[in-house]
Amino acid sequence: MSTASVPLPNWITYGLMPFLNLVVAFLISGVVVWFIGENPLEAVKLLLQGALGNGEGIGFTLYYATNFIFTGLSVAVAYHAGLFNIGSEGQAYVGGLGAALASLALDHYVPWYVTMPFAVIGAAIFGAAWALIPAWLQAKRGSHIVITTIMFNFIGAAMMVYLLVHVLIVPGKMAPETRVFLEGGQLPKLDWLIALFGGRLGAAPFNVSFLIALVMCVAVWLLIWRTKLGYEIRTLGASSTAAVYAGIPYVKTVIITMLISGGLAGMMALNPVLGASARLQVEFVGGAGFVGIAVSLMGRSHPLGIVLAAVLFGVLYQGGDALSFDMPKITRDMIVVIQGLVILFAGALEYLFRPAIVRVWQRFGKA
Amino acid sequence: ADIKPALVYGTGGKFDKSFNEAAYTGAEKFKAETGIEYRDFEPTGDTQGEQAIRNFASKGFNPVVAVSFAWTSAIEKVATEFPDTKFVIVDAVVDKPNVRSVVYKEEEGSYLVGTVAGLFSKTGKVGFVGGMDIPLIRKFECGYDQGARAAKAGNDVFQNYVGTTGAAWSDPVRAGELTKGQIDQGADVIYAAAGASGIGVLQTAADQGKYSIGVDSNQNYLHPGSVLTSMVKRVDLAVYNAFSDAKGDTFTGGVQALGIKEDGVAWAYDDNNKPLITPEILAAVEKAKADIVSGAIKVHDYMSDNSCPK
Amino acid sequence: MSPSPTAAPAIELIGIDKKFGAVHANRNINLTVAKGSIHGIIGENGAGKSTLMSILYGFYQADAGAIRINGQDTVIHDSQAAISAGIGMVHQHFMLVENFSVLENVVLGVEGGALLGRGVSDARSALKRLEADYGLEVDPDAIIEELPVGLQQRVEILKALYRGAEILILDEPTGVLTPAEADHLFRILGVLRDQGKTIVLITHKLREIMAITDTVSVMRRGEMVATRRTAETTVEELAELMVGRRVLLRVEKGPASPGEVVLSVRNLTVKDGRGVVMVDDVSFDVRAGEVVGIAGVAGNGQSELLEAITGIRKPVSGEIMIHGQPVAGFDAARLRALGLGHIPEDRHHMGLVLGFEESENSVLGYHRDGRYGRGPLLDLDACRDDAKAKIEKYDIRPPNCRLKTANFSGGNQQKIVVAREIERDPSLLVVGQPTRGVDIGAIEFIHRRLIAMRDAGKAVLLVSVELDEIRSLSDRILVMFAGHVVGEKTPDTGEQTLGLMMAGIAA
Amino acid sequence: MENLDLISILGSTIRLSIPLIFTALAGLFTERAGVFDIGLEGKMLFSAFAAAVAAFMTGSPWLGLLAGITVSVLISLIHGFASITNRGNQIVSGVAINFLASGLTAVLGQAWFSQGGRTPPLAASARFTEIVFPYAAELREMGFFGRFYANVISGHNILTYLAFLAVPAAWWVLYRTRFGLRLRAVGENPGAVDTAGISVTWLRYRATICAGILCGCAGTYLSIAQSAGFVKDMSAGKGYIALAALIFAKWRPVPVMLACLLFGFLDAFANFMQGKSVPGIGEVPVQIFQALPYVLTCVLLAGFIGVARPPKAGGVPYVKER
Ligand SMILES: Nc1ncnc2c1ncn2[C@@H]1O[C@H](COP(=O)(O)OP(=O)(O)OP(=O)(O)O)[C@@H](O)[C@H]1O
Ligand SMILES: Nc1ncnc2c1ncn2[C@@H]1O[C@H](COP(=O)(O)OP(=O)(O)OP(=O)(O)O)[C@@H](O)[C@H]1O
Ligand SMILES: [Mg+2]
Ligand SMILES: [Mg+2]
Repeated sequence: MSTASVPLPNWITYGLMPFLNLVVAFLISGVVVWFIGENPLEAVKLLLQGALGNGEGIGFTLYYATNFIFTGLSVAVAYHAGLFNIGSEGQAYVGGLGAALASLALDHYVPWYVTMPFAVIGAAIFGAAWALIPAWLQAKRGSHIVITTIMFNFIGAAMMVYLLVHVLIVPGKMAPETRVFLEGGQLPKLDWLIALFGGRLGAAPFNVSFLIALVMCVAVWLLIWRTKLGYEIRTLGASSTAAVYAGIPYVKTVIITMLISGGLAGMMALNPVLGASARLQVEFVGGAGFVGIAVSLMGRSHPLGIVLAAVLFGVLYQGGDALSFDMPKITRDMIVVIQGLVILFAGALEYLFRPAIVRVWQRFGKA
Repeated sequence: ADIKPALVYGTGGKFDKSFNEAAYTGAEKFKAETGIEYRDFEPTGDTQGEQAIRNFASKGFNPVVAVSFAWTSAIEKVATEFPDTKFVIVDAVVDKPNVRSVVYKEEEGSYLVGTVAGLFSKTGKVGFVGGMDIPLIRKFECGYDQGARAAKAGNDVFQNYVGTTGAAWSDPVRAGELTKGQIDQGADVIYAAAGASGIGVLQTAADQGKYSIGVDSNQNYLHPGSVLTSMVKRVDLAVYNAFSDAKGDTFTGGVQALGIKEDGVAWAYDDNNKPLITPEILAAVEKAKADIVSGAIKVHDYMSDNSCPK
Repeated sequence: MSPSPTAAPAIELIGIDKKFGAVHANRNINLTVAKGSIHGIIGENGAGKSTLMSILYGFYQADAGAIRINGQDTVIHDSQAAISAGIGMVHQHFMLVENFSVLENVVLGVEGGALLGRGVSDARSALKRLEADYGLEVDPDAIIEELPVGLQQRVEILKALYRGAEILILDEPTGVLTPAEADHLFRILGVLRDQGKTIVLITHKLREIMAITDTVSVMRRGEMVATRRTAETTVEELAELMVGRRVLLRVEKGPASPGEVVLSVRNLTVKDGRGVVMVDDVSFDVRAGEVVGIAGVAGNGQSELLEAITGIRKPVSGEIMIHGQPVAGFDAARLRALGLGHIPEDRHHMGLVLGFEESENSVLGYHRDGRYGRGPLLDLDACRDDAKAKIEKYDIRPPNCRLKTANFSGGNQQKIVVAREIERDPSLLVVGQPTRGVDIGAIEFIHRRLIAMRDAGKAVLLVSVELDEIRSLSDRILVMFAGHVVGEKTPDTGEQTLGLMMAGIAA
Repeated sequence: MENLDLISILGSTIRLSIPLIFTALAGLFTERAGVFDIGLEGKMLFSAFAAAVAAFMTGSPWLGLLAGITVSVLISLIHGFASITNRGNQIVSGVAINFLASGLTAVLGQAWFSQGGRTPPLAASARFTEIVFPYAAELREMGFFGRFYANVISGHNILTYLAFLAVPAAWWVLYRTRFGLRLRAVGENPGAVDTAGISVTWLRYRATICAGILCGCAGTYLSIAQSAGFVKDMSAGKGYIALAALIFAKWRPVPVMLACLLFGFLDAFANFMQGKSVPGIGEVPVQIFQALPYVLTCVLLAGFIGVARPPKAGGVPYVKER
């Protein structure tokens, strides 16, 4: 008998199964560490210490988490509509342009809190714009959005490099990046927030973007579960034929969803560009868009789950940095390995343990 | 004084047979001579450098040497946060009292290897393959260009760059392809100033039976008989000096511009390339060297006006 | 093995049991089919007919039970085993590779060697032979997706015969056929039987059973409830066995009092997804206070007609008017705003989002309405209160509006749809197959509701392939054949006459 | 453009196209069988690493090739396990493989060799080096065709010729063998294959193994034929370009080769055009050439130049029982 359609309680589906998948991913990562000749337990200790051991570590962890919240939300919103947006990476990259232009234009004249709304809107608009063509191609011409968004990641990267190298670069400087924004173009750090818990933020670039990210979580939650548009998005994702039956306009909904998704991805740029380095650099996204896929999968496309998953990945990133510093044999690429394993087990192999769990559940759980 | 020195490499990796490896050599030499341990770190991405530098500083390491211009703004920031720590940045200038900026007159060293190339070439065509297209690498190219043209009237210089982002430092495939293109156009000596991508240039030249010029470290040994010479940039000295100055309490901030006169740049002449270098070439290079030191030859610095006289 | 009177039965199924998760599709089923006979299997939708035959064909694995072929215990663990046991099956949903040629489809799986050359040319001549033997002509080089369904089915039969099938299973073969095509098929089946082949025919059309089978079995809710010799049973008995109690398909209703025209269709032409004209220049009216039924064999354009009227498919030409307003090309949302209610043919794919809570489904299509939240917001409490009221009124079970819709049974799912569409009090209600796969109690309930709508002065357009349903509910009957409305009749018209019209023979 | 330059660009085109051809053919096999494969990039990278390590350790390019293929097949099997056996999301599985490849090769490379994730340079004997055809040197001086023979036809390594052989071979397998017929069928309608008594699972696994072998060749080419060692992230998006080429070619073998050659040509042309200015336009930024394959593919997908109809069952795990 097939076990696939046996219903399981939510705590198993949303709690136990992701947890088991994570455990396996981490066990295999441990094997890799051991294989390299380091002690996995020691590595875990260093990782957790580096990520959560002090205010600065926590600051970095949350800084990375902020990136992943944005991209995770971006992937999730599209996913609710049944669209697989692999393009968050490129949308975030282009979104950086919008954020940077706002700062470059305003930082001389106004304080940060005046710049911020413009930067947020700029980032969102540019990110959304980068999602528009794949969305349109999907909606009107039926081109598979996975493929087009992959293509647009590359096109976006080429465009951004061109702009940074030829247009935005500061004459005479080596690196292809914009000038450093003045204070009016930066997002202030959240030292006070860490101080509230008795920590010291130190140099960690944990900044106001985090709060924007949390606001976006609430906004996405509201959008998906408390608005008519969200209802339409979910209907489209769950059954495109039912959506037609209900008179939900396919083209419009796909495009709006992707614009929102792209806008969220674009806003991710606020964190590194305005919050951390105070300038637009090449490749500043650094794979956060792809991490967003993992975060969204793990978080089951729910903002709360996304925050948790994003923090987990933040811990991995920051802890991985600390780890590679203290165990030079383990380079930072180890994080990428762990990510890959998490995506594999929590995403592609998410049902690996289901049959076994169902059997156990049927025998003992239902009583 | 008791010191805890630390070294942060550029993104090419410690054993890039070139720039970073030179820094490593300097640190190892210091360790061998003094027995003082040092810590080093190989960032694999741009955001990591700053964290590593800050980590070292906050853990009490002093001096902290960062090789690569990529860490310019990182040093700028961290040096402000840790005013009591001594920093060294190589290949860029940071104007802080506790920072020593070591820059090289690469145009002078490149002029020398350009002279070698210009005289050695049978076809009168020589090539240059740069890594990332930035003014610093243009500076190499420009010196090389001047040397090659001065060596023999009518010499032609081709130039290519691997890319415009950090990835350009580690793309030997594209570098090799660009080299092949230059060889197809008739070049028989190609100068690589491309970090780890340069490996591809040297490899391709060797595969094609042509000649190459290495950079930063002495790379003559990589393909003996094919690597004509190397433009040696004494990054090892910068590291070594930083460590020993700190140890001897003689560390000073400010800019050090090292040229041929200061032994900061040179051309490599050793057993590996001895058979290739004719006495005429040897003489011409030594003369050029003397002329540069004496000021009789003024090699134009691309970065002074962002242009190269052609 | 030549057939002899004492020969072992061709098929014996012993204690077959199969569950799909929570659904018990086959319960301890026993079945015997004699060699050289045509055996019919009937049963309502979801009774488990396809499942049983797919187990025989090795497509599914039974959880328990044994299979005996020609008296021999046979383990059928995959379709390969079934094929070597001489079993062939024409599936309800064709198993053809659409962009392959007929020939490629026929040889798939029996290529006769690692390379294609020889096997394919052998197959070509074999096809010629089969064509001659059974009158199954089809161009071997035609691409499947360019063939009409009737020919596609022929390819499926050829596939089975080419594999040397002695036992041929046909799962609802006539659902997609015109009566003429169905007749042709039955003639072929007759020829096959006369040559000693054993045929199992699944259908829910009792008339077909009576016409062609030797024996017949009835399935209900996963169980095999009876087997009869066709000659010794009647349509009435079979119908009763199928649904489990005496069928009372007459609905009490008074005479209609039609008012003004609500829906007016003029010269409507509609193409399906493949670009084939399915509705061709159709015109008719539906008035307030009457039920207009559209009868026809499935696939004669009724679905496309419904889809065009309800805004799911854009018509190619012609006009649709509701209360005199032209609405062709409007989407479903705009049509709803004009007072159109729509109970779709396919509740699983259209009428409901199975993954949603019941309360969410009870506003589907009306979610933009102000009563479910101000402005862009969706008021979940309002939705749930609304759902609870409907659950009460329509006796939807279990009465839990937070339960996932997938967990409701088919009949209750249909009630959710019916409640939603009727409670909005539309002036025009378009209904497709309202009782497909629904139990008898729910059928009566739904039928009464539809009549109540009519009596309240609403216009009702009903499409159903169940002639009985059409005849008992409608005030006027339009018969569709090959995309045309071939005639209008009153509900007391004889089944015979309607059947001929549906076959395109009489007008 | 002079003839000489054209020859040079064409030679470069060939070299740059080879990994694309192998990889796109790999994608052809899996996607034709109904399994989406955006993990091509990762497989190529894994095999490049394995080939370089093995060639370095053993000194034999053939053992390098074997290692490259073995590892790539293993990764393919992981993809198969996730997407065929476990019916997981094929896109997600591909993304995971790409992450794993990029991370694991760098981690192991650095741990084993401490060269910034690179493997040590390989000696010529541990690599696939150029094969010079008879009379190439003589013909080189004999006009355009001589040069074409010497620089474009001759002078490549064995894997290059293998790639060009793989194209008709793939065509032949797909259209002239039983395996190919079944493979194409399973990508369109797995039910048809299943009811014909053929195991959908095993068939799809075999398709992914084919892809593994081809990706293994691609990776091996990168690290021990085109270059003399592995470099971190050396696949540099070629897997995605190959995917684009596959779509551009509408999942057909010979057009796949042509699309790969086109994209290779764009790359070679971009290298050639570097620093040269086009009359009337000025210097064309290399980024234009870099983006062009992706732009072209999107234009194709938009249906402006023909329609790319993907295999119907592509991306959908075969579910018989819910
Ligand atoms: N692959 C499957 N996975 C899960 N459930 C299934 C599957 N196939 C059928 N079922 C369920 O098993 C039951 C019997 O289905 P089956 O298709 O055998 O019915 P049927 O008698 O052929 O009906 P119909 O007349 O509609 O074809 C139904 O409840 C159906 O939903
Ligand atoms: N897809 C599904 N997912 C989960 N549970 C299901 C699914 N389909 C059916 N069920 C469960 O199986 C039970 C039987 O469903 P089924 O549709 O066969 O009911 P039924 O006996 O035909 O009822 P009705 O007469 O109302 O149609 C349902 O009550 C439901 O709980
Ligand atoms: Mg059925
Ligand atoms: Mg039912």
